[in-house]
Amino acid sequence: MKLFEYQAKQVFSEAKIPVPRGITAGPGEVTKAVGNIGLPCVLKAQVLQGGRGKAGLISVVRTEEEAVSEASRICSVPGVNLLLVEEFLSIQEELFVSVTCSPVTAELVILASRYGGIDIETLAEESPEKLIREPVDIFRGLQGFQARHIAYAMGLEGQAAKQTAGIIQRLFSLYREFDAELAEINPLCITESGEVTAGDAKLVIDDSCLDRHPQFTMRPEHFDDPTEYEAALEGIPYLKFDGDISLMCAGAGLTTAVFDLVHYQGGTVANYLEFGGPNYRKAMKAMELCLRNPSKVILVVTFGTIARADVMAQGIVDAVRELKPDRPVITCIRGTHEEEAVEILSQAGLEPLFDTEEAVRRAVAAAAGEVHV
Amino acid sequence: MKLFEYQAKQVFSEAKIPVPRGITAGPGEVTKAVGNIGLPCVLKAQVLQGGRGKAGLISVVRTEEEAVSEASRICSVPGVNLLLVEEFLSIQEELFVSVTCSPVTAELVILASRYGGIDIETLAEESPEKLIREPVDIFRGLQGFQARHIAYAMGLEGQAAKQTAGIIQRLFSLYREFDAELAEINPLCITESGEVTAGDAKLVIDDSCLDRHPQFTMRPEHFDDPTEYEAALEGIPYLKFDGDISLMCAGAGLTTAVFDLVHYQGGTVANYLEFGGPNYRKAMKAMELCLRNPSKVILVVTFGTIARADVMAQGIVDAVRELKPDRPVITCIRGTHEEEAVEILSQAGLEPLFDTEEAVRRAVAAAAGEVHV
Amino acid sequence: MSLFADTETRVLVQGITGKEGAFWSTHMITMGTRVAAGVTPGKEGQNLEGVRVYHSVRNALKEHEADASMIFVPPRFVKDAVFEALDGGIRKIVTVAEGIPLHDALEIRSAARSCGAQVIGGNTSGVISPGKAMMGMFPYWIKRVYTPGTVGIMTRSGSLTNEITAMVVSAGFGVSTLIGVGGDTVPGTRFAEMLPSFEADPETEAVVIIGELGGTMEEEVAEAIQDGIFTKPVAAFIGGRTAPEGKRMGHAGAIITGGKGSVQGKVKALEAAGVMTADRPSRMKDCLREMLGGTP
Amino acid sequence: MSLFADTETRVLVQGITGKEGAFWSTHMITMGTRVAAGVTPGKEGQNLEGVRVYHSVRNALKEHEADASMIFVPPRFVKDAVFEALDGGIRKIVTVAEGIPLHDALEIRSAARSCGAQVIGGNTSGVISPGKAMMGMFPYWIKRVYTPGTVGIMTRSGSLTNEITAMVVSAGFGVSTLIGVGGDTVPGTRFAEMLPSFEADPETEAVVIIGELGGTMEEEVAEAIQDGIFTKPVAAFIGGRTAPEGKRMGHAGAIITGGKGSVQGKVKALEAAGVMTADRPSRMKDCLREMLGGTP
Repeated sequence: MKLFEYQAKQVFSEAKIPVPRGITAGPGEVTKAVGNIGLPCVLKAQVLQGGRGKAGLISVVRTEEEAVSEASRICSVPGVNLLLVEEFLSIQEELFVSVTCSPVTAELVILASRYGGIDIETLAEESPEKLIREPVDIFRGLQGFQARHIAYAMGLEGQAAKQTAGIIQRLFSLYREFDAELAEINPLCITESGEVTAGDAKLVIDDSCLDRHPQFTMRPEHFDDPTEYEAALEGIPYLKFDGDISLMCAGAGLTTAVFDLVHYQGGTVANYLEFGGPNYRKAMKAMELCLRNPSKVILVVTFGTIARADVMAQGIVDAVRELKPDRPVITCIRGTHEEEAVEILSQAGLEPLFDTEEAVRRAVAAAAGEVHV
Repeated sequence: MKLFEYQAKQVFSEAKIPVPRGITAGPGEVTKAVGNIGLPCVLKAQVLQGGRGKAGLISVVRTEEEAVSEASRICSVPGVNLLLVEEFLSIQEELFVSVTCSPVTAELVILASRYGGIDIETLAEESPEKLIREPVDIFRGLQGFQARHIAYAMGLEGQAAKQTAGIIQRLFSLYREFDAELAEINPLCITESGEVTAGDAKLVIDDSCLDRHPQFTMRPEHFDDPTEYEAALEGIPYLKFDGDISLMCAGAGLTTAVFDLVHYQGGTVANYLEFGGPNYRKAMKAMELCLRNPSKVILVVTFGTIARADVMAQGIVDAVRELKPDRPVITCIRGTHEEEAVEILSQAGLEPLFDTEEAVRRAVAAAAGEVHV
Repeated sequence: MSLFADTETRVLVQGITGKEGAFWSTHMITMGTRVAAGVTPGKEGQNLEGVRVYHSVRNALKEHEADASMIFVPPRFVKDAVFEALDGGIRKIVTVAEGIPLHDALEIRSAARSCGAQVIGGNTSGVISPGKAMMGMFPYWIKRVYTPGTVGIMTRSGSLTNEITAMVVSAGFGVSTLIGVGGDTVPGTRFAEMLPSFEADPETEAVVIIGELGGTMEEEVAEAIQDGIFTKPVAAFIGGRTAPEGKRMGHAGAIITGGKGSVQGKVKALEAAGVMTADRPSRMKDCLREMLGGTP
Repeated sequence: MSLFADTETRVLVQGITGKEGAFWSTHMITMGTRVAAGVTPGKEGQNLEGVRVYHSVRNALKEHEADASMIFVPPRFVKDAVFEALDGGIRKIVTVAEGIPLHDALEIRSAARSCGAQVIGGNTSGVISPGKAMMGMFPYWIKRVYTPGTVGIMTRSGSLTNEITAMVVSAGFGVSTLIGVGGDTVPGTRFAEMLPSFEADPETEAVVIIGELGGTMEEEVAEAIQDGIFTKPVAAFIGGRTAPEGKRMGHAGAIITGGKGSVQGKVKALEAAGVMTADRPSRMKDCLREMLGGTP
């Protein structure tokens, strides 16, 4: 789970990484927050997407009037409900530091650059020599000399080098403490007065470990769509699209394959939904989520091992009976106990298909209005 | 620094290792404490020495009268200023667990035994098969399976095994967190109701790291003698004995060697004092500490490198001038700048000796009343 | 002799008395896998289908020899179980749990590499050599999926594996060994690391890779082939060709950002290395027939 | 060629600009030690007696080659400095600081052993081969203590070392190499671990050990001799024969409890292995004369 900037900055601040003074404010609380922080100050939309600057979601304001008008402008953008009002920093230089891991070598890695404030993947591609990469042994942890090496390799000197090395060490510690996938500061600012301060803060916590950090709860703002949020609360992987076919398939791999097949076939997807693995007994909820979409057909494709075909078939039959879907349901349920599944589906009047590509063809046809089912 | 039982138990308790309910009480506070804990209860003298049971410094009391009389008996023992009043446990079994390190292999080691409550060194010698020894990689830390292995190897089962494994893991964590040299529970009690609880608690913190744990300050009770405490506050290694010769020597090795030589020569030592290393400029304080003793002679032996002989000689001369010792001072000061030292001592009327054994002979003779100096 | 586990492989099962552990251990035995002993702390003395249960790996290894360990414990306990197996000297480990913390996965991989052990998983169905041995959870009873043969399979998926394997079988082939490396960002073993074993395996004539968007495992396979490390024919199915950018579809590893880990990139790299790629499951049949000669 | 550092050994000094570092580095150079470069974070570009200073070991090693590192940093920073030297590929390290945290000492020893490095210290004067090279802090200018010769010395002490070495010299001998293993509970290198080097060193005819109460380093020497690992004559001085039980006299290691680590036990073990022991400094002269043939 990616934290909002204000959440990450609180974590960083508690870990003794300097951050600008700041207060969160809803649309109506901006005047008070600005009064508290002082002018000039910066208004920053608390949304998870990147590129907020280019999108006009960050604004430096110099008067109260400007603050109010900019706040209302930013908050009128869909998805923006909260601002971070921060002191304005006079910035001399922008650096980049991050802690992440390399799946290939299974090492923790510090990435850092003197040239921060920009898209770091572009930098990595265009000027890889400007990106410092320091692997860290996970058992021994980041050593002080490594943090210093990074700071000096960035070309820093004196207090800036010392402070940056310290920040890198603390960033590493919190990365470990918070079970993070990514901890990043971009830009890490050197102010005109020579202080090193986190201009932005990114912290992505391993979803497997969210229960260890109950202070961070999943919130609707983490999702593009309220149904995605609802599905996430149920533990059902769900993504909303604008097409016609609701997928209700088993497993990430198979669902993604079906997603492709629908497109190959000229169809469009209304939603991606994984109905399988730990969720194979949740047919009712899964179908309910599919029905939230104005889709034209529900396509069920599974090939389960633990996720028993008979249980899933029965779930679909029960859900159809209960929810009375206003659109066709196409079923291709295979795997463990598939003979029973065939029986269950047939008795309920649902045609049991065996071939995934055939099922997709039927769904696309049904979505196009061809009555085949 | 060894903590008192009540301090160690507080640390253990905060680390979620179960300890009996207990309150510390001075001699006048026992009635109140007993009222709070309930009867029967246990009175335990808070002193650092081992073998308190045999020495009569632990007492189970069943009535208030008994509590008062036992408390006053225990507190009348020299050095006992504080009691720990603890709930009485009905004990089924006594185990032993500890975390320490092996200097030879430089590994952390868990030692544990089903047969606790007794002197563990005796057990190690007489029945080594009853002592479980599990080395721990310092970088990876104690793994859960190791803690469980220890508990099962102790022959425990069910809840007792589970709880003991958990306690071992927490003991290991606090050992690391508190920069400990030793963390030990002996006995670790299994009560009649099957709970596993720390009957005693021993925690020795690395003296090099005391500043990281400022909640534990050195106190007079940590020392056999008030002068030892005063010396420790100055950072001067000092031990009091009952003999005639105050040693004021440089370095642990040389001071110990002189200590031996005094005894070989038929003399006795009034105090061991290391005047050297970081303390070589503290001649005044060192001599003051020596003069606290009713010794008959002060013997200065050094052979310094960084600890410059001239500085030490001048310090001795100044101290003699200032403190006007009522007993002879014998000086054998060698090493860096020893020529200047000779000059300084000679001018002040102190004979500069060069041979350690000769200096010791002179000191022993002087202590015996032979006027040689 | 199959490349990971065989009829002769003595398998320890950690977490054998758990619901999942007991169910699948029974299936492993039914399929012919030689389960030497089981481990569940606190359950020493019990037995499952004649397999004795011990408190710890060390206790089990006092009485039995084992060549491999199958771990059926909840995700938070996997790291400890792997470390316990390594401590016992076991160098082939399969772990299936979904939801192993990333930092644990890093420690597992680091510890395993430092002692030359092979950890397969987590978030996988495990390893199967149909007709010989199974370490994990496969519907081996569905013969149209798990028929013995000469095609090695490596996969990041679960259900999709059944789908693709069914195509392999319906094309007239069978499976030598199937290795589920799993869907985690940091799996214990990567595709390319298994290639030398498949190369050396006389029972494997060709390899099928079931990949997905995200990560670089497929690109590493292409590189290994280019470097001549692997010379047998390879076919690949990689789902997610039409997935939109920046959306996390499915597994932890399955996210594409800024063109990296895209299916297009993977397909390009693999095809450049001579790998045949199937854009839909049924095409896998054509790939295999072309590579291995057509059975109708 | 001396056994640890020689006139050819290129020595890096970590902490070269500190008060102690600068003072003793100058002395090291004066004595002839080849100081290749210095390291002090933040001081790159400075120089000391013509020796260039760098921010880091890595930076220094970009410009210079080094065979060994001398660490003059405060005790809390020693671990980091040792790890930095090891990271730079340096495998001979001397660290003198007193007060290295025990847990740091354990990490240092563990890390060093895992890459085959030799860390001498801390809480020691260091290493000296009189007339050739010095890594540490010795009053080499006192000729009645630091005269070149054929006696190797290993010691846990500081001032006492000067005392005993003076006896070696006054007996008519000199020092080949003196290794101060230091007075800490967990030193980087133990007496017995240096014995193979002294055995192989053609410049060393005999070894003197300066031990003390506590620990088991002296017993390990006795064992190595019994095992035939070391065959040259050995003499030992061990202080604390009259020390009372349970009192911690001096160094961290110097505590006797329950008969373990007692001087009596050490003397007994050493003598059983054929080591001559001196109960007072002056006796060391007799031991050496008897072992090596008397100079008057």
